[in-house]
Amino acid sequence: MNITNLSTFTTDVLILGSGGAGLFGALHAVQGAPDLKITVAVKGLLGKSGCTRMVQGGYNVALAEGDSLERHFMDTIEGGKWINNQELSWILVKQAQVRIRELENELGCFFDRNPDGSIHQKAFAGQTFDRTVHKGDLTGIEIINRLAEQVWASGINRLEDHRAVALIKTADGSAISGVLMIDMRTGLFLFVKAKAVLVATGGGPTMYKYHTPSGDKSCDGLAMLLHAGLPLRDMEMVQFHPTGLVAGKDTRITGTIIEEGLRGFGGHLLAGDKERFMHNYDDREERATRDIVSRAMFTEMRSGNIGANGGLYITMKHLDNNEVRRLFKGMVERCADCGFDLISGDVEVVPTAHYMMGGVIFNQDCSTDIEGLFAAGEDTGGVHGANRLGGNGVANSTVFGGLAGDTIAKWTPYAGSHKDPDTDSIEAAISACCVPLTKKPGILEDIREKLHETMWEDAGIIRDAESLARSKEAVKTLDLELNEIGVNATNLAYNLTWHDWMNLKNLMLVSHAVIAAAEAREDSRGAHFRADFPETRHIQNSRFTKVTLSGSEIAVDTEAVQFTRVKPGETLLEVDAAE
Amino acid sequence: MRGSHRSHANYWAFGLHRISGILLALFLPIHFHVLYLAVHNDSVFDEFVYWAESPLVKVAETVLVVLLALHLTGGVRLLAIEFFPWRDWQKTIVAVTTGLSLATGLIFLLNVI
Amino acid sequence: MREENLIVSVWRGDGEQGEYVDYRVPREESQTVLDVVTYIQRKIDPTLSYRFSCRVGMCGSCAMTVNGKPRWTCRTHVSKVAPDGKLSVGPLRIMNVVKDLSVEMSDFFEKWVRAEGRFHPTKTRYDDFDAIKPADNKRKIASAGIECIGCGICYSGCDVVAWKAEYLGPAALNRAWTLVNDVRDGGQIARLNAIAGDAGCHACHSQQGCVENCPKHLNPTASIAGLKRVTAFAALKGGLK
Amino acid sequence: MSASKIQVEARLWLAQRLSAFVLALGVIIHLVTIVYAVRGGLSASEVVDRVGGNLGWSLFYGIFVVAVAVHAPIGLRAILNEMTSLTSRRVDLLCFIAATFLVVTGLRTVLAFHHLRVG
Ligand SMILES: Cc1cc2nc3c(=O)[nH]c(=O)nc-3n(C[C@H](O)[C@H](O)[C@H](O)COP(=O)(O)OP(=O)(O)OC[C@H]3O[C@@H](n4cnc5c(N)ncnc54)[C@H](O)[C@@H]3O)c2cc1C
Ligand code: HEM
Ligand code: SF4
Ligand code: F3S
Ligand code: FES
Repeated sequence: MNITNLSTFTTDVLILGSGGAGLFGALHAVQGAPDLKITVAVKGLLGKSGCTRMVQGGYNVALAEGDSLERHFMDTIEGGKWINNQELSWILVKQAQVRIRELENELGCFFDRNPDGSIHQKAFAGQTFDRTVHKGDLTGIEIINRLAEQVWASGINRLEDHRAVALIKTADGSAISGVLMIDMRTGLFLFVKAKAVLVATGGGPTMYKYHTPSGDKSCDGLAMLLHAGLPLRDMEMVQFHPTGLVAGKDTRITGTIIEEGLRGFGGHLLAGDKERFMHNYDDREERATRDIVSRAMFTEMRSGNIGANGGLYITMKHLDNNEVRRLFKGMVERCADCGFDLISGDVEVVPTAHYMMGGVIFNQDCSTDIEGLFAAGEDTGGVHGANRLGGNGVANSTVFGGLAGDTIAKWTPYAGSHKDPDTDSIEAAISACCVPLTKKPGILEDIREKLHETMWEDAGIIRDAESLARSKEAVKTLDLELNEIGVNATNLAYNLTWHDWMNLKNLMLVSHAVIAAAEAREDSRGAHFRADFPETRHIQNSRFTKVTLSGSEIAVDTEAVQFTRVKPGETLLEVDAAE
Repeated sequence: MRGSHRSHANYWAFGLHRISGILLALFLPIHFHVLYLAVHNDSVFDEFVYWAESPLVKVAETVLVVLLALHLTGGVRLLAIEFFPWRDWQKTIVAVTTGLSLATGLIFLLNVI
Repeated sequence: MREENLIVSVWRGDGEQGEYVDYRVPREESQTVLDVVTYIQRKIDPTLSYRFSCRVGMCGSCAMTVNGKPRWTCRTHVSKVAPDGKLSVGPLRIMNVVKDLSVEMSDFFEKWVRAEGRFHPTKTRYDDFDAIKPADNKRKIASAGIECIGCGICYSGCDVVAWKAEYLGPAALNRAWTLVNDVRDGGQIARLNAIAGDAGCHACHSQQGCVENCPKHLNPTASIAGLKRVTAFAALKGGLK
Repeated sequence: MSASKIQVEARLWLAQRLSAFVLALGVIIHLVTIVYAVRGGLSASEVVDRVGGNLGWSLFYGIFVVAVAVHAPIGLRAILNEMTSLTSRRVDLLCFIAATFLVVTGLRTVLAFHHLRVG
């Protein structure tokens, strides 16, 4: 590829991704600096891709009487097993109070109310207070629709069906110059030159056999950030949701979520022999926390006591059918559309990879170590520590997306002129993408399945030194195999298979990061469970992992957590008599 | 299960309403004109009525009555959608309006024969 | 699992040129139309293009014309639409085709904006929430139409949209109606002006393809009827610009 | 000052619906009477006997004619705009002509009937 005829698009601000983080970033940037030219680039259609849209449960925020910032904060830190960056967690809980009102009052979200008209907040696992604001069980649709409408109307430029492939720095490597992209509709490369770039592509652990995130998510942002030389923290922390649907590998429905509320309501988990098993693992049985239930299920599956498609079952049939139908209407319909009977049948389920707590290390104003490069949302690490509370995910993306927009609006007007890119890295990035185009076309299925299998078996819910070493080797081999598989290059316009190839490439890199971080953490905490180190160790001296890419090698390091607001064993809450 | 975005009762009802509307709009001026002539000249009118005795014309007339009835009932259905609270039994309404229109045609036919 | 094949005709080409091509896809127990399309791309012809994202009926990206009707493919079970084992899959009508089954939706969303399908705030992030009772009539009306996923199925199934390029269409108008009933909104007059007239609600002939096909069981026909009344009476009083 | 386009469109829509309400009543009465009238054959003198010179019937049909002249052309206008490539100005002109034609032929007939007995 000759980069002299590479087309260029120039903008002041480039935002990658249109989830909660990307869209809030764009809106706040426009509000703070209306004269800037702002562009949102997204791998699918604006507002229609990504996971924020898929949020069901809702949005955590301390609003009600009796709840407090301190309480929300302590729940977040305790859920995160003390490795959170406490300053970031504090910003999360504090700004969530502003952001939720912005969503309702300025963007027009219409959250559910109590009969007296006040805002309704429901219970979500792992929290000491009912603080989850929601719109039925489709909160994400409400949030993203309202955000997207405002963005469409605000004159922000859209580059839809545009995939970011590399963050391009200046020749001296100190600042961002722009982003290399592929216009998916034509298959042509495009260099988007920008003073400020916000990475908000939303992580997404789709390297696991069973996963919940949307199809466009393949850790692109994390891979690009690694390539740009930035460190990722807490990458071993991958959250699994206990109940994902499973119906075989040939259906896309496999992995998608069956609501947690079903277990809360009294749903039973059954093993392959249709017997309950949770009592063997936890006194709370099916109502134990996500990580415990997931681990129990995984153990049960390993013992071979499995159903038709290799999973276990959830059943509601012993409960009041009408109530189940009324309370879980959406779930019942979704199952029915896909051929499952949630009311009187047994629906096959597995734990499913849901969220990455890990991500790029970033500052409180969402800047990073590269001048002009900002990050927010699921691509970032530190806010949630070792485990994310249900309801803190969308709070994270909207809070920090907005803050990133504020920072960018203040920073960009004084950033001087656009900086020239390092053309060598553009060329290198282009050739990396084009690797498969000159090779003999093949089928990617095998490699994808092997990657899924390896990560699931050896670097998933339960790991140990041996399994991690195995997965490391396996991923390395698969990566080499992938390099040899070609893609039919006769027409690169909307060539999904080419993008699948690049998705796999990024997933391999980030899988390496997960494995390396998991090897480095020799204790069990939150979402990370080492069979060879089942205890949580050294809480008082907690450290977090840091993965970097040097050349083509992943390096891992750890760093001490700063307990800037509260130390393990202490609390910010007034210790009151009750409870 | 093949079909198109049009294969549902309410679309057919729309189609019928449109066709009946057009035909009525074409017929009405003729109707006015014939009546006008008749006032000035009884014989013209009787001639016309005589001509109208032919079975073919009877059938045509019946069709016209059905069209009018269809457009009437369909129109009332539309007005109900637009001006009254929504009812969930739209397809039933379409069936009832069509039935009523055909019945009107039948009564007319029985009368003229 | 049954040892049967589905015969699937898939549109290959862009908006102007192309043809339906037949593929044989093994029939599976749990199989959606999206799965069939995916199977073809992954295992038979890797050059097939289509759009999807969430795969569970939340994003509205995967709508296609299935056996003649617009549908969300990720939640359309094959057994429901192809009991005879035959399936035809094309892009949504009316929208511009990017390639094969994927379409461009910018007209659809531009009309959404043109219909003032967005909230005009009267308060800020530093004010408290409005107390709105769930039992309030207007709140109920707004709630009834709010869960639109923007899939464009209604739009693609409406002949008025096909006949009148400038018609705003059912989804945009449905959204406008939820806002007309949103007591917090401060942009009502502009909105009524935006949605009245022959490119707006008054162009709708209650064909009801929208209600018929909306996968979310929303009712744009009823929403548009509401808009017609409100705007016509506003026009009568000279309330429109 | 002339009203804006959307103002006109919205009012036309309303005019068509209001005239439809009137026609609905009118057509029901008309249908009942014709079904009743055609019983045992129809002749000019019968019609004239019934309708001619009767102020009530004349008013009724007068209103009917006006309502039709409002209703039908607005309906045709939509159809022509949607299904033909005529410019909207042409369509408006055609429909205006149609409306005038309907009023003229219709009222002429009603008046003729009215004057039969009176005159
Ligand atoms: C099924 C499900 C349910 C959930 N429920 C909840 C819940 O109830 N409560 C909660 O708090 N959290 C929940 N979460 C988590 C929550 O969705 C995420 O934490 C959050 O939405 C992430 O937001 P984001 O903006 O960072 O990323 P996303 O919303 O995922 O957006 C990422 C965007 O980046 C784009 N993108 C990706 N790669 C590229 C590229 N290479 N180039 C250009 N664009 C790219 C994508 O297309 C997308 O637009 C749920 C997640 C899932 C999957
Ligand atoms: C019986 C009483 C009548 C009622 C209740 C009635 C009602 C309606 C309504 C509600 C419409 C609007 C349809 C739409 O645009 O969605 C309509 C359209 C129409 N009407 Fe009538 N109408 C009546 C009589 C007539 C008569 C007598 C004529 C002919 C002279 C006529 C001709 C038309 C035409 C041409 C249309 C346009 C159809 C279309 O847009 O598809 N109507 N009518
Ligand atoms: S109204 Fe229904 S069919 Fe139309 S875009 Fe919304 S969800 Fe889709
Ligand atoms: S299909 Fe179209 S005509 Fe009206 S009722 Fe729905 S918008
Ligand atoms: S893929 Fe999201 S609705 Fe079908």
